[in-house]
Amino acid sequence: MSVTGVRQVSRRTHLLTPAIALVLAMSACGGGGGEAGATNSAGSVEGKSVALISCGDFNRWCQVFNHGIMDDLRSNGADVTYLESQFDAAVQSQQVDQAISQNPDLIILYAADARALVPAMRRAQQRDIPIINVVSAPAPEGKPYITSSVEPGAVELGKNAGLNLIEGLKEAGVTEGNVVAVTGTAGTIEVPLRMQGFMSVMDQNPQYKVVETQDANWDPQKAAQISQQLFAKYRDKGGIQGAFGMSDDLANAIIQTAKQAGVTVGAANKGLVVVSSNCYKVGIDNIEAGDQYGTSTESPGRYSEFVQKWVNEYLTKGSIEKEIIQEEVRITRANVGEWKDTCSVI
Amino acid sequence: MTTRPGMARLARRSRRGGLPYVLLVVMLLVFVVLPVVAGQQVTSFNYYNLFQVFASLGLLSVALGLTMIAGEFDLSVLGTYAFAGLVAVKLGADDPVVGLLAALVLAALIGALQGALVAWFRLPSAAVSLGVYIALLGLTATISDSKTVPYNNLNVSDVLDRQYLEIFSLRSIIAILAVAAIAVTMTYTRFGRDVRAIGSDRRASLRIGVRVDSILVVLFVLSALLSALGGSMLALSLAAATPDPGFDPLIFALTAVLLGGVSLRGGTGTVLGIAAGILTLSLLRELLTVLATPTYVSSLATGGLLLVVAFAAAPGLNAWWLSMRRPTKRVAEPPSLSRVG
Amino acid sequence: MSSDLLDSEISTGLALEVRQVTKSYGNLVALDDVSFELRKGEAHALLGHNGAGKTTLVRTIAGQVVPDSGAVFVDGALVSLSSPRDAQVCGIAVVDQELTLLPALTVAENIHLGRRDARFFGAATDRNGKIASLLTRLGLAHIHPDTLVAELSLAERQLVEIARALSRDAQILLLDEPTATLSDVEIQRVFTVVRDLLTEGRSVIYVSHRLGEVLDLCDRVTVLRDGRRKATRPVAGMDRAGIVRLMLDEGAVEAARIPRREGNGDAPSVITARGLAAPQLFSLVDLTARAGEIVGIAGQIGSGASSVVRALAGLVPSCTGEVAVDGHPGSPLGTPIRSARAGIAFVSNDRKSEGLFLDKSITRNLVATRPRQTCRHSVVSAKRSRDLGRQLCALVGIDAKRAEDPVSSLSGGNQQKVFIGRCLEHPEVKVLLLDEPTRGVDVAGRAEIHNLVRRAAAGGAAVLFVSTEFDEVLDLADTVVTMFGGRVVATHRGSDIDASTILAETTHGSSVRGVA
Amino acid sequence: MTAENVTAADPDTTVRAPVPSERRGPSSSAPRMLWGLVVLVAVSALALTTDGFVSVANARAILSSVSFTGILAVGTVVIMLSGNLFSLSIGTSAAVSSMLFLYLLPDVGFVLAVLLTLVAGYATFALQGAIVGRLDGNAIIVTIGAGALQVGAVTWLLPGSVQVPDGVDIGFLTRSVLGLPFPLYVFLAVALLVQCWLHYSATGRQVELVGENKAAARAAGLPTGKLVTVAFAVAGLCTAITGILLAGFNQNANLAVSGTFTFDAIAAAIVGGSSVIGGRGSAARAVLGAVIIATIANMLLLRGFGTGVRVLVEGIVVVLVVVAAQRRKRSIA
Repeated sequence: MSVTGVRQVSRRTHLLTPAIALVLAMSACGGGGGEAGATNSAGSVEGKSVALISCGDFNRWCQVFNHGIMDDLRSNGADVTYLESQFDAAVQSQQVDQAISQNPDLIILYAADARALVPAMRRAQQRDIPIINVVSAPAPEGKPYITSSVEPGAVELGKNAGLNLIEGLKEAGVTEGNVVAVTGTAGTIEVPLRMQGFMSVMDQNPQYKVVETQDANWDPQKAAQISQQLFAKYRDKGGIQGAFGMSDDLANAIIQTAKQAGVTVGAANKGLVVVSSNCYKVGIDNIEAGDQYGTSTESPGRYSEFVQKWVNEYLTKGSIEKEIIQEEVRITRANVGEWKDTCSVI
Repeated sequence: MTTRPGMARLARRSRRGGLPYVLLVVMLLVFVVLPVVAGQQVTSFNYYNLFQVFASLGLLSVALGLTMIAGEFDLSVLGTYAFAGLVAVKLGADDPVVGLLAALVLAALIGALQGALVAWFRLPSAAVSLGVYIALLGLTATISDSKTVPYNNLNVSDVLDRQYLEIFSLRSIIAILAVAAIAVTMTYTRFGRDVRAIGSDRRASLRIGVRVDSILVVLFVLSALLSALGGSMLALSLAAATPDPGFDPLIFALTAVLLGGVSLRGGTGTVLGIAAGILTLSLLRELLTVLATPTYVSSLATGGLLLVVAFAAAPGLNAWWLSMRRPTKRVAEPPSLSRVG
Repeated sequence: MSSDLLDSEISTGLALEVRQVTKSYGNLVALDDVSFELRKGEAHALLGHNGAGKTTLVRTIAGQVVPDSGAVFVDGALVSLSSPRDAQVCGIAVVDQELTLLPALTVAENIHLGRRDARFFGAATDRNGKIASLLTRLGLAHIHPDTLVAELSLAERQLVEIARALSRDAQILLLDEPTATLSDVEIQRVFTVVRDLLTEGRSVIYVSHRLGEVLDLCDRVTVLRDGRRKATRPVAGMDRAGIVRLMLDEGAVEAARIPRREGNGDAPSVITARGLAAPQLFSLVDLTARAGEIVGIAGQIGSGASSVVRALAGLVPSCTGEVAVDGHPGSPLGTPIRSARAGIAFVSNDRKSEGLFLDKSITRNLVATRPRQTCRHSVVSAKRSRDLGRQLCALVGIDAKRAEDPVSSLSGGNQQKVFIGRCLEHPEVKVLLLDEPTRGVDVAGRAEIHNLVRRAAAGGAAVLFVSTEFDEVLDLADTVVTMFGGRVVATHRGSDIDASTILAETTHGSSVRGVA
Repeated sequence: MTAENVTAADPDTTVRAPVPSERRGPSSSAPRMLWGLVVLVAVSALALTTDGFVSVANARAILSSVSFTGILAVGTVVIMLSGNLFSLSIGTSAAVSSMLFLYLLPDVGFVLAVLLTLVAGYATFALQGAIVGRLDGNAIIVTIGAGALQVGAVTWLLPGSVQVPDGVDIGFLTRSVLGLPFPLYVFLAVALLVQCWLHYSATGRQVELVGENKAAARAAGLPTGKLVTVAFAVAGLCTAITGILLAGFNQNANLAVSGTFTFDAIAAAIVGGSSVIGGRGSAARAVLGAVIIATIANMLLLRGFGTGVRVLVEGIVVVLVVVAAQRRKRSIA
């Protein structure tokens, strides 16, 4: 099932002219790709070739994000090669090599594993092919090899969760208490960043103690099992007053199991305060229902537009900042209406 | 007529199990022709890529195929693949060769342990190896703390993956040599012959005097070594060891092995056939890449291939077909008896 | 492994000596204090029908069975044959009764397989042409050593099996039914090669049911009966009848038999088969059995008899022809389900792998095919099962208190009774097929099983059974059908049966082709 | 795939030595249950020394966490019982069922969506069972292939993630009833039903026979193909039920929810003490196995071990149980 698909976004009508030109150009290069540098000429997006290496359509988040970028580039006349994979670093490494062999003007890379892609990024840099890193922050070792990194505000997402949690706890009338964090895959780059943001807020509010941080691997079932057991564990130790589920799925798992365990949920009910740090429909529903206190704005659509903007900027101007981070907004019951549409795609 | 030249031998062999090679040639033709028709470009890079896949998933496939030839099914190769990568990166920090050797040694131990369990306790290998696979994933996650472990010497990656002769790399050359060595062992040595004998009919082999138990242990060791070689070279090449490779590599390996003409019941199939199967499957995936098909096509193709092979190789297919052909004038079937059967 | 102490006591003229070997399986004594001597340069026939202990003795010598007591000497030295490899070390090469060739390997590989002295490299090739010349001598010049065994015919495979044993350069050659699937010409070729070995001073143990071959090839003959050595005689001066007399119980030869029922000629024919044929197994087989009739099909291994009942049970999908059960005509049954629906029950010759559910209770085994009898409103009733299980236990003569014990806790004979008991008192069974109903069963058990079979017939079922033991056929059958080489030789009804006719027909196919 | 118990002796003439009958209980399944109990006791001993383990709340937490894996383990046991190892795509199929259910929900309503999902699960598995049972196809390859096909088809035909439609409340699928979550009741009900089916229906009892000795079942005229098909189909029903409950729990569905279900379910089925090679097993043992694994995981969590250690221990327990089960078998033979 390992998926290595390239999707040529150009419709068949578009195929003929630019594609044949590209084919001719590439056959002239003989596939070696090393000798001819990328055409970095500034100007328009029109006619530029871009390789998008990202997670595949099997994942709804990726689907929205990727297709947003491709549709935009295509409408501006660029030629996009779409290389999908299912979070498989080995496949992605080959896809980068594949892209290099076609000598594109730009590679947009969402690395499944930032560290495992470092050698591939280095090979791209050696051929002067620019890479814009997206979604997850680059590994420190990889930073020298990328042109720019356009990221969601991972630290801010965590910070927002912390702020929401403190606000919620105060609203619930909790003066001091236990907080647990159920996270995504700890091995990835962005999870520690979000935790860093979260902890920076929590550290300033020592009356609320983060007693457990557990890795649920972004898996709601794991989150459910963990939280069930944590509720049991802390039942006689003052209970759990606040919980941070890193994604809305994880937060939902916590809410469901809390209800099953007979724990009151919702700040308004003076119950458990649950917060999250992205932007799924289930989170919005839970906020509206009063079960979840808040979340943040990590929406694939919004972030896709952000990336589009900077990719276009790069393709037209030839350079952008080395690190561009999206501003993230807190979502709570107060402003949930504004974000409902943005956050309902998943 | 007694001693024939090698080529003639090869010809005889391939005539017997020629399907994998035919498939490969057909696939190669399709791979050359179809993209041109569709207005796409196949470059030498695509062939380089083919062998890069061979160096990781290919070795894993041969590892899986070896035990299947002997009639066993070893799920744990996938665990060894991940574990060896971690060991190579962790212990090879100063010298990649040390890391590689450490990975191979540990893998050999795991293989020996598992082979001993399967052979001497007569355990069903699918179940044992499932347990070992889960345990290895856990061990890998524990050692790495579920995090990707980086390997700081990027030059190793460069050396391993630098292109030679346009389409090869050091990594793929090592893999090809390893597979060639195994192929020679399986074709021309007593060991290889005994492995096929065991897979073909274990009871008869025992009666004739084949040392079934020790051969199984050695075989599991070899299988573990191959998957460890693939996994550790991949980790060095990526300059990182990922704790969980997912289940996809095993699906690739299984499909490649079956395309390579290895029977599900054991006893048949050759390493060369498996190699052909690997290349065929890699070509197919590369073709789908070049033709820009959506991801699900790859899933559908793999699933379809597996089911077709499972169907075509099913031992009961012939009997079923024969019984389907004449359901006509069935023998007396009083309605009252229908529940018996 | 060898002991020099005993050297002096042993006559040096013996290639192999088996001394006072005893082996029993549970209650069944397979070998009872049996001794056997093989001289150098001698071809020694080992005779006796199934159950006589022949197979166990052969397996003891081949290192496949370790006896309970007794000793084996090879070339005067005491040896321990605890594995096939040990036998090889002692210079014993075996052609097994069952084919042990591996179809997925080439001829050369098969011949080398298991050799202790095989080199690590080049183990699969015919380095100095030895194999090719051996094949040529056996009339297989057309077969290249690199051919896959899967591509060979049954007879060719048998010859390769023999070639393997010959290639071992062994001092003692143990040939167990090597010719069951061979034609006369092929047999003569094998004999030529074997005679060459004999003149080189090597020895051959020859096991066969074909007395003509024994007379033709062998110097001496040892006959086993009921696990004991009956006699060892030189072949010279003996004729076939003499050997038959040795093999048969004197009583059986003289007093003919128990009065046989003539078979009710008016009873309706329950099962009729016409023109049954299956490639490589049998052809042109016609059979019929009436209600209450017991038909015995006599035939040696390879005669196709066993395959015929398997075909009727639906286990030979490639079978063609016509079968009618209860007067309903149709094609052969094709699948066991169809056979079962038609009212045919089958008792296989292999109760372990094709018969019983060994881990399950005796009751579960007895009621396995009786959902209608054990269900109430399509729910399995524990009480009904239990009652039925007890009732059937009583019927087959097993203590009803053990009804819930696993069937694996029973002796072989009792297991066989459970197997047959599954088909008894079964309202839906009209035809009972049995393949070697008393294999591996002791004498007492045999009689009980025969009674069960008679009881099934008395209950109105048509019974067809296959046996390679003519004693059993004579004891049990109302009608005897003899088979040889995949064809029916003759059908004998009622009193028109005698032992020597059956022996002749099943060992030579006298009315099919000439005696070898 | 199974290492055949090869002996040089001829199976026809080798007669099993009689085993004294007093060593056996009235039911031959007793020793295995005993083995399960031994494990349980050993685990309990460790558990008693774990801080916070012995509490009603923790027991409830363990029970609450077994439902999904448990139902899949029941399905896996049925497949194992029929002598066909296990499905290596049961988790994927559960995720696919979950997506299908939510996809159908807005158009056809709850009841019909449940029914259609059950039918789809039944049919998908029955098809695999037919290839395995009627043609003797290899279960591992068939199930992996079917899994890949399902992933492909779902990615192709359905959106990557399916939401609970607005205005539809399926929250009751996950609510607490009398202090325990609804899925737990479903799990126990499924286990009970399957147990009854295996024990009180002619078909269920015959599935067990096929699993123990397919050749014998075939020769006896049992419809082996149909029985294996039905066994797979029952597993398909279990999978579909899991999918529906998952949809209720997650309030959305995508392929990623399959998580580690496949291996967890197989591990639970094996650890429960059902025979991997068929013929012996029950839904009750699946419950036992799921609870044992959840208990171990819980204990390790309370003792502060990470996910890796939990998985490692799970794997080791699986190997130990497989070895122990086989040793016991050999000692009888």
